[in-house]
Amino acid sequence: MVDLAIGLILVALAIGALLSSTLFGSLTLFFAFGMLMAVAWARLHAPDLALAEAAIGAGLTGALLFNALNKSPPEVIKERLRHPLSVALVCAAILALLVVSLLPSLDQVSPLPPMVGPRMDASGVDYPVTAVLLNFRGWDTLLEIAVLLLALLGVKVLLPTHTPAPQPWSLLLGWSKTLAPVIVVVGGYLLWRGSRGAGGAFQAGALLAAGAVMLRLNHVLPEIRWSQLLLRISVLIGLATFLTVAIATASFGDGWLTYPSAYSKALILAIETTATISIAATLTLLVEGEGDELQS
Amino acid sequence: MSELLNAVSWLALIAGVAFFLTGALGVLRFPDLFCRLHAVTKADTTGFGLITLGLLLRVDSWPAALLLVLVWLLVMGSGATNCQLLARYGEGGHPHMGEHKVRERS
Amino acid sequence: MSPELLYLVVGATIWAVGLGGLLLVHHMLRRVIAVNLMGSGVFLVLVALAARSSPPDPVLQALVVTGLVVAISATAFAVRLASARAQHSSGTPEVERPGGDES
Amino acid sequence: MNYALASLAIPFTVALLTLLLQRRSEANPIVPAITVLATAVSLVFAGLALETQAVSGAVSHLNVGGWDSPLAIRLRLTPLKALLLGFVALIHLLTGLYAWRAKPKIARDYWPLSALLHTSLAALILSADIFNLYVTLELLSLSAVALVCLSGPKAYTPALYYLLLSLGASLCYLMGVAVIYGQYGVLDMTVLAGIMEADHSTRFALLLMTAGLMLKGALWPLHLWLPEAHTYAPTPVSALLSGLVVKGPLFILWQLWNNLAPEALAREMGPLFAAGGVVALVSGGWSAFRAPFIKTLVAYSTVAQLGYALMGLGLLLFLQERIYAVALWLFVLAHGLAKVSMFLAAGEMQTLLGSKRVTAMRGATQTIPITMSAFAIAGISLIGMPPTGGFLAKWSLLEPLFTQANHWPWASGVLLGTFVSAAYVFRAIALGFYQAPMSREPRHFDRVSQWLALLPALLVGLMAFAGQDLIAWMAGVTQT
Repeated sequence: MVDLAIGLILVALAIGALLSSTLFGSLTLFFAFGMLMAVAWARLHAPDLALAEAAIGAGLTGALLFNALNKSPPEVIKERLRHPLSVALVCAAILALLVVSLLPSLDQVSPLPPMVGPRMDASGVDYPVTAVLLNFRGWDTLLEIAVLLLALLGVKVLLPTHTPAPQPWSLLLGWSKTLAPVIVVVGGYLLWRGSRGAGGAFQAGALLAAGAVMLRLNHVLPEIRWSQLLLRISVLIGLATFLTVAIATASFGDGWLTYPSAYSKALILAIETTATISIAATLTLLVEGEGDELQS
Repeated sequence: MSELLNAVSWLALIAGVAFFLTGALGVLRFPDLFCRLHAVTKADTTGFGLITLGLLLRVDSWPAALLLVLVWLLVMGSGATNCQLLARYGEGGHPHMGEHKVRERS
Repeated sequence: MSPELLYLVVGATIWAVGLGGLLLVHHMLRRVIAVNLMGSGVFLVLVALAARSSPPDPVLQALVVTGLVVAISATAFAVRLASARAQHSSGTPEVERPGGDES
Repeated sequence: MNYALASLAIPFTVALLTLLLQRRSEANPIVPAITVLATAVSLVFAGLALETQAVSGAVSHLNVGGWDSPLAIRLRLTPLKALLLGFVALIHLLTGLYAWRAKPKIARDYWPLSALLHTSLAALILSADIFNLYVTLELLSLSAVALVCLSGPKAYTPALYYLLLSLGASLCYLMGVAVIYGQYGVLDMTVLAGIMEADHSTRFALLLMTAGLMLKGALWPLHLWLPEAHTYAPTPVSALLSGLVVKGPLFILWQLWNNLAPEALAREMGPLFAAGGVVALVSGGWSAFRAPFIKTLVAYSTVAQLGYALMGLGLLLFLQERIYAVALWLFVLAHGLAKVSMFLAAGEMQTLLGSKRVTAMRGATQTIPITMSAFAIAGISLIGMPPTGGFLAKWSLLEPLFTQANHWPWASGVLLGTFVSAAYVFRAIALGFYQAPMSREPRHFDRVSQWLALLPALLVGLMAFAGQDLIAWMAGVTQT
């Protein structure tokens, strides 16, 4: 019953976010969609994803979109949607075909989950999702941190867009100052807990980025510029560590990304901590990077 | 003993949900920004407090209880700040807040 | 009506809504939202499939965490590009030129 | 396999290095030098990988992380993949050299981005895991969009369309992956190839993935984003985009339908691809013929020429004969080199003649002979005239069609395509032989960058001299 309610509200929010009359309305509906999505992940026994969705999907995407709303001119012309009926029919047909082709897979069972169990102790961590993320499918994660870096490089190329930053207000200043240490502690806890339970580099990085974005909005964050070596190192360190581990295991060890079993826990921890730092730095610059913080 | 606790926690949960409903009703019905903010913040915070109380009675381990209280404190703090922020910047400060929609010819 | 089936159908619906939105909607920020909705739809389908086995399939959950980070980086780039375009191109209204861009 | 991984890792590390390196002045050449050197070294490693693979003819696998097969991501190296790695490195080397010498100084951010583009292409070619291909596709399109944005605000609109459409396309592809994983529970291609049957959900999943890949590869019905993105991008970037970026999704499409899909589905899909190819040839050619600007002409010709690749793929699937695979991959190589040379020449013309319009090419043979010859040789190879690689590809596509009588519609489609591409190429080349308008001030042009634009065209010409044994060698390479 609860799932039915969540599902219906999710679909309603999705349609509302697209078709709502004002841009501000659609952004708010999309923000609510993100929050409810986190609840849906929790309902589907995916705590990792609920954390990630809440921090990334609802938090940072919301900040990004509302920030962009500031900069973009008000929606001037709202043309009637182009031949909406035909596109809607096509999508409905695709949806029907998709559901029909997805149905048989409900009673299939995938051979992969039983394979994860016995290999857990050799993977260096106790929580299966982190083991898959950083060990069994580590190549995906490496490329994915590269995707994050690429997005930052793309934003670096764009001309700076000046945002009318409102003057920070004493209450907000006070609140963000009290909240900052809590975020750092919770972020660290999430990172450490990654090897035993739900949590890990991405959730911790996203949380730290959210904290940094809040501090930067209140001009509390110290002046950061791309020309500072420290910022560049903190952005690149995650990918650089992962890549050096990959190259080292390929040349000295016994294969690309094959961690020697004695050091696998230490290696994974090193990779995860550096990845958290670089994810936090990259996401902060992505959401709030302006002018000389990005331009070299 | 646990029977009584169970009943009290159910009571608290139901009251909490009732408060949330009134808060939502307030947002829909009230005319301008300040009334709505008032409704949302007041009703939802008390509702949330009651729900946390209801859950506290059910939870069995101490760390979980402490976590719940921490969550409650954080939500209380952020709820109040957001309300003040919206009140301060919401009214005149923002062209996009929905009221100043540019005349759209559809 | 097992929860997996429900979330499978809901995920597919959100994906289709996002696809339709991407083709229909004009404003750039709404298109970014449409792409995000498509992403959330696919991830919902993946996690519904993961919930088939009793301890949920960790491989699929790892895939979706990877997908989420890819989605946030792509969305961030798209949103920043949209606002840079809005500010730096000579204030063209938010409706794209008649040249059309859909498939 | 280690050579291939080295050819992937070198541009990756150099990209990170150049990002870390903060240069004082705009002009100092450390970053371009390092990147071009890294591309050259990676080309050498790709050549070594090709040499070991082609000699042994074996297919070498590597399960990343040492775990056993369906769980781990598998990297697969076949002679064809080694050849493509070398091709990617060669094209990057040529465009890198040109970008280093090009007169309108290329932005500093070009170098790390082009190295990351090189890395994402190498990762895409090596991977044999359908979800890993999704991540490499994202990497590819993000770096391509970032490169397009290099040329300033005028490129933001096409770049944004390109980004949004390619994100939508990747998510269509990912939904296809979700359906396949739901059905078979495995992501590894080689394992999947064995257990896939031709039921309706597999067909729908493959169609979804094909739609996503066709949009990313700008194949005929879903190509509308390409002309603007390539026209507004800086010259070396449009060369990279046309020569390489659209070939990545094509490679996955080939793997999908050739190795993965069951025979019945592939045979069904063949005629659709072939018909789409013919329509792409004609419609792309027609818009190229009418294009007012040089770069738009070259961009539309990319859309047209991809029609050949689509036909090669369609006929390969429909008639199940190996020669069409040879035609497909010979075409990809010849088109890559010719297109890079044509785009570099077009860029040179724009800067030297001072105008974007095709009419400005009037009398180009007298004013800028080297660039004009680069444009002409590349054009000839696109049409498929004898002394070029393009002719080899077209000949290995046409020759089997001539032998069987009942394939006359496909043969006539190819000839129609040749006619249309001849029309739009000669329209531009003919202008070059007019009398150049008189101009008083002496024109001295930078010879080196013109020669660099000519270099890929000469390589395409050299391919022709290899002739028959190149086709035979390619037949061996595309075996798997």
